[in-house]
Amino acid sequence: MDFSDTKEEAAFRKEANDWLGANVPSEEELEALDDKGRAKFWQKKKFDAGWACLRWPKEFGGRDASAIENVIWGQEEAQFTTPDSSMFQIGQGMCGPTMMAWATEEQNKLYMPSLASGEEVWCQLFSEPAGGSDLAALRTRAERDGDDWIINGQKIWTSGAHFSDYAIIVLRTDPLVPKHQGLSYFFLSMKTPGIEVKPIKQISGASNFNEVYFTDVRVSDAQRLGAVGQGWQVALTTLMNERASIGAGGGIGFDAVFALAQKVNMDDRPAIEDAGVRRKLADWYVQEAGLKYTGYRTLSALSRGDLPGPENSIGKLVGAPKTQDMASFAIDLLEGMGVIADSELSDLANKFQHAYMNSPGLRIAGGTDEVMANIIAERVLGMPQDVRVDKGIPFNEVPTSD
Amino acid sequence: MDFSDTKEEAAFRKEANDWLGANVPSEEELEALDDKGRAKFWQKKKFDAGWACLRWPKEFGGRDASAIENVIWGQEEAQFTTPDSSMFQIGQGMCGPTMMAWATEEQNKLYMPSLASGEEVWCQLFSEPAGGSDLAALRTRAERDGDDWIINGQKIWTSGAHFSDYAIIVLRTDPLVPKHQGLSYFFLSMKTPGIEVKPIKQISGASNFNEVYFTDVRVSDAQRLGAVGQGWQVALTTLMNERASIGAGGGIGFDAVFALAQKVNMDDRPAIEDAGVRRKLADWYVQEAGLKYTGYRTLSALSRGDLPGPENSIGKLVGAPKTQDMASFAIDLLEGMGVIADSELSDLANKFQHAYMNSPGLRIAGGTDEVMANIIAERVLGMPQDVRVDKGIPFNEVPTSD
Amino acid sequence: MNFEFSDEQNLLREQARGFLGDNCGTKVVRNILEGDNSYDQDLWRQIVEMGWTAAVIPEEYDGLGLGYLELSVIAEELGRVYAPVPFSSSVYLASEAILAAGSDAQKEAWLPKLASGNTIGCFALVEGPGQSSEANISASVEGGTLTGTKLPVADGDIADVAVVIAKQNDSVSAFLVDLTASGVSRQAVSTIDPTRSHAKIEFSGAAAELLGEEDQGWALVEKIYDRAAVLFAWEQVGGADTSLDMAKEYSLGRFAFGRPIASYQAIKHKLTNAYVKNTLARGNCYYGSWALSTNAPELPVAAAAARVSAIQAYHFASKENIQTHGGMGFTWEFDCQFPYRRSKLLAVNIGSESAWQEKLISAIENERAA
Amino acid sequence: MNFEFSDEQNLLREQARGFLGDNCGTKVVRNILEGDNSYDQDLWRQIVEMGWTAAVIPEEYDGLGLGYLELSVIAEELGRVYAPVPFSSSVYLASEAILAAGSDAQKEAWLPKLASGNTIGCFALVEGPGQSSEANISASVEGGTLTGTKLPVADGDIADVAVVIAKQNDSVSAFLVDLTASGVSRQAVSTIDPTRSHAKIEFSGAAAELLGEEDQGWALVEKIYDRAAVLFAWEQVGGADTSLDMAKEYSLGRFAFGRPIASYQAIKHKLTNAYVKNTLARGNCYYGSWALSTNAPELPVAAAAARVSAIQAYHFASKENIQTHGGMGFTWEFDCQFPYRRSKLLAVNIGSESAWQEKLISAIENERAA
Repeated sequence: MDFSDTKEEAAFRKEANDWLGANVPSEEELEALDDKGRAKFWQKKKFDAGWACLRWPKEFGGRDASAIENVIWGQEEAQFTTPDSSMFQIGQGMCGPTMMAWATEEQNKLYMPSLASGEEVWCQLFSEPAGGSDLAALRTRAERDGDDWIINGQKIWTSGAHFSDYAIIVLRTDPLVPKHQGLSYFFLSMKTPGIEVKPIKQISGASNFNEVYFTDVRVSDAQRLGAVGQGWQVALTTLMNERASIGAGGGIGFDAVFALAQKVNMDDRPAIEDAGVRRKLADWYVQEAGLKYTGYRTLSALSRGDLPGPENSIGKLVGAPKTQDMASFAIDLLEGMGVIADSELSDLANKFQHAYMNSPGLRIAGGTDEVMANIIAERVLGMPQDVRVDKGIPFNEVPTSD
Repeated sequence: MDFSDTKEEAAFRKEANDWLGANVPSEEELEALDDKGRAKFWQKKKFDAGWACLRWPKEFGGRDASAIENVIWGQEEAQFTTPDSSMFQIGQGMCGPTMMAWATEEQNKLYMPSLASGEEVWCQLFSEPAGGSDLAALRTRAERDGDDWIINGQKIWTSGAHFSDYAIIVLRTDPLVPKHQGLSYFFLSMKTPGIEVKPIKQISGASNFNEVYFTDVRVSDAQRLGAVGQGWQVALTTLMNERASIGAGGGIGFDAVFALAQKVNMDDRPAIEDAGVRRKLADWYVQEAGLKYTGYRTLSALSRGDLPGPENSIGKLVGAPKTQDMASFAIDLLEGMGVIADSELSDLANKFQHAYMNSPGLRIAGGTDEVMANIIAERVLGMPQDVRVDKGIPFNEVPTSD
Repeated sequence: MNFEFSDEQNLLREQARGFLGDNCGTKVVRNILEGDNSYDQDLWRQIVEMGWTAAVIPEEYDGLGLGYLELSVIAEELGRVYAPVPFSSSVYLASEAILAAGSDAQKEAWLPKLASGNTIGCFALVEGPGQSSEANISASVEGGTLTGTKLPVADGDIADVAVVIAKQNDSVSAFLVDLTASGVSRQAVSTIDPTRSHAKIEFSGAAAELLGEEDQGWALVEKIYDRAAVLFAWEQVGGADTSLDMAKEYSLGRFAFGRPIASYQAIKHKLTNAYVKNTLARGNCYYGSWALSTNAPELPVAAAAARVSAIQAYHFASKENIQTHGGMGFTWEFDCQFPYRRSKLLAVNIGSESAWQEKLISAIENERAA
Repeated sequence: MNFEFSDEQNLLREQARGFLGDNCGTKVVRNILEGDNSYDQDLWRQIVEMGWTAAVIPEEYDGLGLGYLELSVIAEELGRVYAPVPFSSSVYLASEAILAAGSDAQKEAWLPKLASGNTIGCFALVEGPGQSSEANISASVEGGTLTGTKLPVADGDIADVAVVIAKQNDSVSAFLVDLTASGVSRQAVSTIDPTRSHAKIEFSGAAAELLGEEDQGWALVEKIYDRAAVLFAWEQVGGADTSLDMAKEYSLGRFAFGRPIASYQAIKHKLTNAYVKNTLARGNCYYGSWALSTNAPELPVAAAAARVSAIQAYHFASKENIQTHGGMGFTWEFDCQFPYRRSKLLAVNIGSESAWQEKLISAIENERAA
């Protein structure tokens, strides 16, 4: 048990760090650019030097790197102040791997390098209003028309739809067979006529997601991934990559609440001296530390060449409610001032309020607490699925609310 | 909103209190008797004066009293030190009401007075090893033989079976129809040949329950309650009375832990000065107070003549885990001494350890936490039952582990 | 034993619920959330016309002379719809403080106006982050004028008169300050729940009149907070019940895997948990109202128990209501945000859960030492 | 990055698990629960023969000179089967105290005997209810003899030698006391977990030899407790995993309403919760073992985090294991009682959850102040 790199890992780390030291863009280089422009500038620079999408094959714009090298690169990049690259996360983290698993080599050679370079951005069109946790209950139809398919319906919770160039999409091509059997999977240009994107405003005030409406949208059958009716299997490729990329949820942690407790008073003493506050902080600390060292164990597995399992789901399951609890408690520590949402009046309250309003979404997006608990029970502990009353029933006969 | 009795209630309370004051047995009267003898002596005395089973009809040994009069009697009796009557609880609380709802008038005239007087004790034979929360999955068979039925099988979790004279019992008379339809309900003498009672030792060391084995036990068809196949409906009468008589579970409460926290030290000060201890105590206090005042609301309903609803289930659902949590915490407050189970060495630890070892049973007996939560969700909130895969399936074709 | 509201009180509840159902739907609340108004003036006018602001003010001061059980009923119903009005500040805090500590002249001067709703009152204690205490009050009165800053003051931008807690001659006292007079500058501030207005008030030589005896300011805070805690708790229980109802209704209509999500144990047990917390909080509120309405010595314990359990119930119900709704729950368009915001606001107004847990145990210690 | 046990350590784990599976089944534990023996002497002899008592003792004192990662592996496996032996007292506490503070002569006198298992050690600190502290030690040494009562002392009736914390010249120091010599009277006491022996020891003029420097007794307690906390935590995580495994196996085989109870969300989410707690505790234990094995300055934080999370995990898993079993779970005949009893015993030996939460935050404050 030690935290040191192997010799090979250390050499790779040095190479990465050296390149970063010499190439991280300065504020002057970036100042004319907006956030998206900065992200694209930095991504292109990394791509040109072979530091984009490290795990991908070189022929598709990657580096053929190992999982642990990818982690090391991430650790090193995090040491520097670089433009926020989260706009590429879904495309490079989920769409790319699915394409590489299911598209033709020609298609991948055509589309993957510009995805890796950041020149083109991709999004994922899975969720639907009637679906929710029951993802496969999606209804958006694709009907065959010669060499094309005609799409009608609505997707929801699509991150980045408004600035994406391409999308992957799962569609119902046969409503007369059971749920999972009537789906097919495509990729398409977001510029295709008939696609309309509308942002969704969240209770936090931000709009991280969109609704996407399809009216007679035409997509070529050549852009189908997998066979007709095989859409669910293709979607599983995407989802496996989703779970790998979901974190514990941003927001606030032990350090922030600990620091706050040192600053504010409770009963005329710093709140950190209150035993009740200390107990709560201790519980949160052990959760965070437990997640951190569980993460180290995952890295050890990567370092050995193993793949991380579904036990990674605990990060989100623990982290999201913890963020909500800590935010709520921090607001309480501020007492009356906890309500102030004006950062000029209270620089203390603002970040906790943001976390308070943002955390309900963390507990839901990418799989609710309840779905994550099911996943762990079924895939880690090996417990059986709940009874499925929709099993084997033609999709159009499954009971719904409407 | 006031806590006073109505004029009628006050008069009744005075009558009860006067009688109790004049008739509660002295220690001298009781000293020759064992616990069971004391219980029977006191019950007979109450019965002779018309203070037994107050809500029952007079002709069956009761008083024809109202629900609120019954509560007032209980409150007044609790003011005095009287022999523990819990050995009659199941018989008088559950068996009697079921008999009076389903048996013939002759049978009730024959059996009920001696049940009310405590001369005869009854028990309830429902649960089985394979049943658990799924009570109706019971397997003990009764097969018709002329005017009799022959019983073979095993019951479990029977309180008081070893000192009972009679029992009520649900039996499977037809395994070829769906679960609830193949049951019939009987009463029988516990002295019937072929009945064997074995105590079950619990982890607390006590033996409050028994296993009861049936080998070719013969019961007359005249002792059937309800029609053949109607056993489940009869059982529901019993169970409705069970829920009304389940309390929050004995054991320790706020007062005990508060007192302990005043006695033991934490960080060289009384533990009660520790803010963390105070927060925990506050949470338990509000739970107990909330239950208490919810109980007052139920009494108000009784006083108005209404019946209490299933919302009473929250007493057990809240009380049992709270007892476990408080016991565990109290042992922690004692620190190293918390492990000592020798009352001569530590009068403090003993009751908390008893509660710690007893509380797992409180969370299970009479309906697990999970079953109570289902009951509230379904009967109070009106949410649907879970999917029943055994619905409509012949009992002998329902999947089981063996 | 009668631990229920009377028929008349239940009739009042029906009227209140009907009125608020007609006049304080979520559209009304949303208008305040999204618009520029600090509160709904139409709704306030109607509430005044119903006599709610006058409910517990004695008839000699043009009030209705009703009891605190009636006010509890009103509080629960206002909480149920998260009414965007300055009711709690004006009625539970300012009017109560004047009733409790005011001279005859002060009562005559202010109570009829507060009863009529022409004047809105507020309570100015907090001066920044952390727990307020007798020791950390900075605002001070000298020669009858007040200097200092109060932040935040609930409804401070709406109110005409404030009860201000400040120092004078090195001890803490309460003062009445006409907020429309000179020496007062105020600014509405944005909060986590924009449907209830809050302000920063700067006093620079504002005329301040002693309310109650000198050096009794902190005792008045504790007394008024104990009384207000019961009424806040009713608002919280009302909101918690709305949250549970919303979650239940949604779960019955939302299907996943071919059946309503209300049939899954994860949802059933979650909502049972909310039901249990709400029921326990309600039980404590009943006792709190009894203690409040009878001026019972048990009020400090009863109020703290009601407040602690109501904070916990509302927090749980409002957050798990969003969770039950899934993705739609955290959209701006849905109404789940209202109770979630309001639960947090009510949880820190007049002191947080930790502060009231501490008050509860201290009150129990006092009760048992007596 | 290598945050896993080595192949050799995993081999040791396999051997330990196989050995304990063969020799420490629940029948062995039940024999101690129901019989008159304080511990399983056969099992102890075999454990000694495997060299586990000698594991971390340096070779110069006839030990194996292995590291604390190896000892962590052994601790987890012993905890997994709730082994009824005085391992923790003799190895994590007594041997560690002598290793940390003993003079060369003391080490030579005791460590070979402790390594060989011929001598069993124990640690005598507690003197009654509540938190032990430097201020509330009453046992005292004067002129080389010890007077006072220690209650409870884990394995105090089994052990041959005790490390005793006592006062001398108004300060607290540690002492070595031969329990087989005169002036020692001891009595086994019944506890919540009879599978681990505890005693009351009365010292009346027993010969006591200073261990370490005078006035450094409390510092030694804190040092040894930090080290032992990691190993206790591993025992707890082992037991928590056993509890989860038992619950899972039972739920898969137990049918209700025509399907395994393992298919109900109430059970699935309960066991997921246990899995999450166990996994987090295990993560903290890894870090604790790293800090222990490298004498890292992070040990106080790492040990407290491991201890707190392991206490919580074992408590939850052992009680919900009973709950998952339903009625059978609380029968004497079933094995669910073993982890439930042991979890409580381990939770209060060497300091409770609250005490370690406090230690954790204090250690974090120290770390950040440095």
